Amino acid sequence: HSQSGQAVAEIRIGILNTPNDVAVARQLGYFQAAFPHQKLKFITFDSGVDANKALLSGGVDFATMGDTNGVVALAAEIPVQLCWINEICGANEALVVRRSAKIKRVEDLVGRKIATPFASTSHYSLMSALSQAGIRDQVTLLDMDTQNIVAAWQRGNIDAAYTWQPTLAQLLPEATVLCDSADLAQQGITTGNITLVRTQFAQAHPRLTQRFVATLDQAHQLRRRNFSQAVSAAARQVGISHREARLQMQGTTWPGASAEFSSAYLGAAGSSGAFVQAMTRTGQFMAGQQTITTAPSEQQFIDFIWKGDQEP
Amino acid sequence: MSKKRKITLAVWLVLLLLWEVVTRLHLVSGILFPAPEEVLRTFVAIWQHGYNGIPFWQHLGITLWRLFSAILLAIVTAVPLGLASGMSTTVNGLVDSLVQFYRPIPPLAYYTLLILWFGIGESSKIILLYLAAFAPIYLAGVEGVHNLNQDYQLSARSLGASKGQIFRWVIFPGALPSLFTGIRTAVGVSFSTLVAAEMVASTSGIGWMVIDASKYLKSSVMFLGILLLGGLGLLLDWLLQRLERRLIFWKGQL
Amino acid sequence: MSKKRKITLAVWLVLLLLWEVVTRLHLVSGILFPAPEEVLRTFVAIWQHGYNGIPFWQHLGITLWRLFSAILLAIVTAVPLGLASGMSTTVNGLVDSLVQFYRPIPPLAYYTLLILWFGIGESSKIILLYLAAFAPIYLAGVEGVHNLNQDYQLSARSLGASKGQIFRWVIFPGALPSLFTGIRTAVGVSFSTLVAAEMVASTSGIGWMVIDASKYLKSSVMFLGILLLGGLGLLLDWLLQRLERRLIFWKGQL
Amino acid sequence: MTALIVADGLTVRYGQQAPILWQTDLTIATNEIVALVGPSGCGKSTLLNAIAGFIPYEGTLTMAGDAIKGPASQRGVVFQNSSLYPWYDVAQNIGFGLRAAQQAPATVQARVTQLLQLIDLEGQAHKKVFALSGGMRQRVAIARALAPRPPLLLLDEPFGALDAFTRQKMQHLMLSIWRQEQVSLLLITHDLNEALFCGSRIAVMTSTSRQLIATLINPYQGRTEPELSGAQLQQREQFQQRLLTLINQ
Amino acid sequence: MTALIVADGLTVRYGQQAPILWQTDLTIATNEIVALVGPSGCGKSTLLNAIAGFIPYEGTLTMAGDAIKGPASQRGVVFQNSSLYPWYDVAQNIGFGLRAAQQAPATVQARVTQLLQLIDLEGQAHKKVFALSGGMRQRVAIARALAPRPPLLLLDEPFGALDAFTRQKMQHLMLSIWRQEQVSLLLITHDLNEALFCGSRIAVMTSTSRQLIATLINPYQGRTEPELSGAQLQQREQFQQRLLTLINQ
Ligand SMILES: Nc1ncnc2c1ncn2[C@@H]1O[C@H](COP(=O)(O)OP(=O)(O)OP(=O)(O)O)[C@@H](O)[C@H]1O
Ligand SMILES: Nc1ncnc2c1ncn2[C@@H]1O[C@H](COP(=O)(O)OP(=O)(O)OP(=O)(O)O)[C@@H](O)[C@H]1O
Ligand SMILES: [Mg+2]
Ligand SMILES: [Mg+2]
Repeated sequence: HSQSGQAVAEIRIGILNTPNDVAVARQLGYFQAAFPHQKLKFITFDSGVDANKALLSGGVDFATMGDTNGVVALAAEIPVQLCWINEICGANEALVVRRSAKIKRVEDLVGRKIATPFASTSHYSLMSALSQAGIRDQVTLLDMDTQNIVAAWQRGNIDAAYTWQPTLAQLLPEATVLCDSADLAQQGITTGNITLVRTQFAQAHPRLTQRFVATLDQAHQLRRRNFSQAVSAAARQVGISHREARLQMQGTTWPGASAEFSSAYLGAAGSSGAFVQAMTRTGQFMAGQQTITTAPSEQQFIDFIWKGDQEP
Repeated sequence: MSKKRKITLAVWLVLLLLWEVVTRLHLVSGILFPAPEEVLRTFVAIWQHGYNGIPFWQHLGITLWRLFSAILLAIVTAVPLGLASGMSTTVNGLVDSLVQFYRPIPPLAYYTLLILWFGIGESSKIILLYLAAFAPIYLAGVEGVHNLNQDYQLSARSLGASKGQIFRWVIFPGALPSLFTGIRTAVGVSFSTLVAAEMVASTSGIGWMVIDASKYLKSSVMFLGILLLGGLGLLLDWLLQRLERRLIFWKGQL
Repeated sequence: MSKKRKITLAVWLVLLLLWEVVTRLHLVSGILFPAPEEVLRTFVAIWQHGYNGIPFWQHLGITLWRLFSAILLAIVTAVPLGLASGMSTTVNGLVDSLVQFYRPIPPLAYYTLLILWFGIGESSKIILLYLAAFAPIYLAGVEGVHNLNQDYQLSARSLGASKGQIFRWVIFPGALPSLFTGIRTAVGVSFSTLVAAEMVASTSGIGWMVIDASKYLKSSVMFLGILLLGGLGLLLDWLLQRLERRLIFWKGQL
Repeated sequence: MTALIVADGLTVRYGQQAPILWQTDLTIATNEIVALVGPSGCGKSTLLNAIAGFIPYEGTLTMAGDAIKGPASQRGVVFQNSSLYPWYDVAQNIGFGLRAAQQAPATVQARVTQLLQLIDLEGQAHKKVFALSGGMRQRVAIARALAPRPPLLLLDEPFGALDAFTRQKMQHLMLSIWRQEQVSLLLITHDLNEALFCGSRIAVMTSTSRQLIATLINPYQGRTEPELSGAQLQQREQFQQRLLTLINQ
Repeated sequence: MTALIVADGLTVRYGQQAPILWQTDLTIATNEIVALVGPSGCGKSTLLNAIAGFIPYEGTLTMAGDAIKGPASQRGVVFQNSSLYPWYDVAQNIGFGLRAAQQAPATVQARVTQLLQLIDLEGQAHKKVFALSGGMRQRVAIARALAPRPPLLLLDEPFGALDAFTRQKMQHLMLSIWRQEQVSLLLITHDLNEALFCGSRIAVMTSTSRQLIATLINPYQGRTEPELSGAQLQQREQFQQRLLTLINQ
């Protein structure tokens, strides 16, 4: 086993500024403990779009992003691998509709204006929900970032939106939830945030990559042990209230390492997992929408998963 | 062909060649830096089949419409206001600090407010472009007046010209060379605000095309959009320069 | 206090009052449009405790550092190039179309390429700001030369001045008023590119603060950032104008 | 004779500098020509600019009883460096004041044509002003000031760039206009002969006086040398010598 | 006497217009003063500008055998509208050509001081040029052209804005410089007396000739009226009349 890990002076990690496992691990000093010999540099990205560019330019070694952006990365042949699922989206991302519109089902959205941040997990979830309802071409989709969704909502310019917390909380007083990502996940349309590692880095420093994954797993374990403590840590790290952090974290699932590297998610030892299959479907769907040029095959997705340093 | 044109042509040919060579030899990643022929292929495809289900001409048309209405609006308002602000202390006191204040604020920072006030339709996009174009023209107006030799105004007053007449017959033509520079800057600035303006709640326009493509790392579409915007800007600037040469025959004679 | 200052002050007081009234009467949503006192409270809090664990001064400092190095770099390169391009057909043929081409391209469109080539560190941010600042100064240089009365150059050549001397002793001072306008425009433009520049892979800077706050709907932080950027721009412009009045004593005498 | 312009204890300075004019007095009566002579840099243009309303002053300075507060159409001015509008052609420059007074286009046209003839530029109505020779420009500037028939004309070396022949013609033209119309003139000139031919009175400044040191009634106005007898010529010569001595004090 | 400037079949036009000068010839010998006279707008400045290298021409135009291709330091020019640099003060304007020739600061300083004295502006070295009177500006422009001692000086009505006394002084100054140094001059003037006093030869143009119609050797150069006898004065008068007739043909 390579001990070249010691030669790495700095590890650059692209993060999302949300209350997730990375935030917990940072706040509680897990990273420092795991990487005493390395300088850790955390770089915040607003979206997976920017994170992908940074990975491509070699500006970061790890980056967290929505799995849809992971599909884009694979389709664009960026030399990266999926090494971790940070969280599975659930109630924290939802399709909401203005209460006054008196709409109860997705099918009734025909002719309405719906906003969502394009290229996000919400975007994919929304498209899937609309396709299932068979009204994909009968609504107007608008590409907006979260705060502009709030502004447009307040002006009454949009009738519905698929977005995440904390934006969701701003809309909910006047809105009803039509479906959320947990509902969709039950139908196999799973979305989540994932961490990609540069292939070159993972190959050169398998031990460091392994340790990185283990560090995040610590956060997952903490959440299972003591949810409240994980919430406070994340809240403090991100700079939001405990209440807000709790709301957001309650909406997500943190699988933990043992589950992730099993058939439930990423699969083990070259076999395919459920999450990988979901991503494959995502790829096919996106290719169908022409947002990516060709859909990667399931084998490509299997190869996309970092196999790790899996001996005990 | 003039010497200048020959040199310009040579520069672009060299650049094209360089681009071709760099991509042929795979000196940079093909993911973000597509080969010229790939961009051309994308262009033909988009020309024929449109992008995101909307024909190419519609993308171009909506973008140009947004741009031109914003620039026109900016010219119509910023020229008189800039000149008035250059002439009168009162107007200057009223307007100048406001313009100088909003001018440096990034459009991306206040776009949310525009949406709140003007909705997500065309108006907020056009207003954003308008605000970007307004400032350079206004500034050029003020400077045009200040740089104008005092004697022109003095002799006009001696000839009995009223304030309005001085404005139209002396200040305006005297500041025209400066205003033209301002308008050219404004066209550039509003072009370069285009992506920001079309980033929100759009599904059409060249700027939106670039943003959408960049989200999915479709670099050839992105490059095509960049080249289109640059080319359009170049064309517009060239037209403005021609117009200027026609109109301002006294340039360099002040 | 001069008449102009009094008017300016009155305008701002009225605006402040209006803001207060509008928020007091809840005429607009408080989520996106905070009251003045709330913004003030946020300011005090950020001043004392920083934002996102970074002291306020560091946010301000990094932003100013990025801005100033970009603007300085732009001045140092665009002034000579613009003047040269105004003087010489060869330089014009080489440079002009390139500048006119990249000028209208939105920074957001080519930021991706900059990240690819220069990484996500400071350099790509500064280069983005630099490119935004370069064009207006360059353009002002070209125009400054073209607007300058021919006789100045002719008499300089009659006095035996070499090209370099004409450049330094005639063209440069003659174009200075125009260059100053260009620099003022450039400062505005690079300010307004700040959010775009600090949008990617930052964790500090006023522009980033605005973007980050907007993600989490912290509207008072957003407003604070907007006011800071506007105020900073205003201050910088005022300083530039003072400098100009000092330096260019012959303004309006050409 | 009523006083049109009255300067009483007039002091003029540029910025914070020592005053260029110091407590000087001057009256210009209705329908007279005051020729102002003095060495270069003594303050002639400064005085004229003050009367024109171009620069601030201290003391009393009135036209027809009203304090002069700025440029006005009653006071036509020909600058030392004529500032014609380069964006207008010759005819448009001459017609400027008429258009400002909102006269009918036909009236403007007629007057401009008449003036073009007077200044010998008939065929050049549509020339660009920066394509004119120095002397042509000066003539256009004179025509522009004359066009709206102001009651007072302030001329700062208006014939400086003209050849002897054209100059003489313009001098005669000026006198004939002055005789026909109710107009007063202040004429700065560096040519004593011109002052003697044109001025009703001659006002004199010196390099250091910062005031008018004398205003002399001129008995030779409008009289060319051939018109004068030998004795008169000698007297004129003496008068001119006296002026010269005054100027160069 | 060797020819310094030779114009042979010189044609000058602005843009596509009819030529202003048509197939005209002129020589300026080393160390002579050619005074050029003619009515306003006849093309005097155009000829001078062509020799200065400011405007393109057809035909032959050489200085010391070399074709004139543009402005050069061998040909000092005083414009009709002096274009002093407003960003430089009086002394810096005068020293411009010396600094261009990279002379030592002390040399520049000395020459500037000397010239300031010659043009009667000793105390005004650090004045801004736009704070000068018209006549002062003209003197600075003359000093600026003189400073680098060019072998040929082209002067376009250099004394037009000067009072009689200063003008005389400048004329004498010019002649004394011409006598001391190996310098040729082309002097445009609208004043026949000036032409007679200064010119070695007098060149004449008319309104319509588009050429020099005559160049006459001037026997009265450098001679003031008091120096001349009665008979000589009469001859001079006749010569002047002949010139006038030529000019106004
Ligand atoms: N704008 C100005 N600022 C400062 N000083 C000035 C300004 N204009 C003129 N002066 C000074 O005022 C004095 C008188 O100038 P003025 O132009 O009145 O002279 P002038 O009698 O008209 O001379 P000339 O016959 O040469 O035109 C000069 O010493 C000049 O330097
Ligand atoms: N830049 C120009 N473009 C076109 N025509 C011009 C230009 N400059 C001068 N002209 C024309 O050329 C002719 C001669 O002008 P020039 O300046 O040589 O006359 P001049 O003899 O110097 O007269 P003056 O004694 O009045 O200065 C005039 O008819 C004038 O209109
Ligand atoms: Mg004067
Ligand atoms: Mg001339």
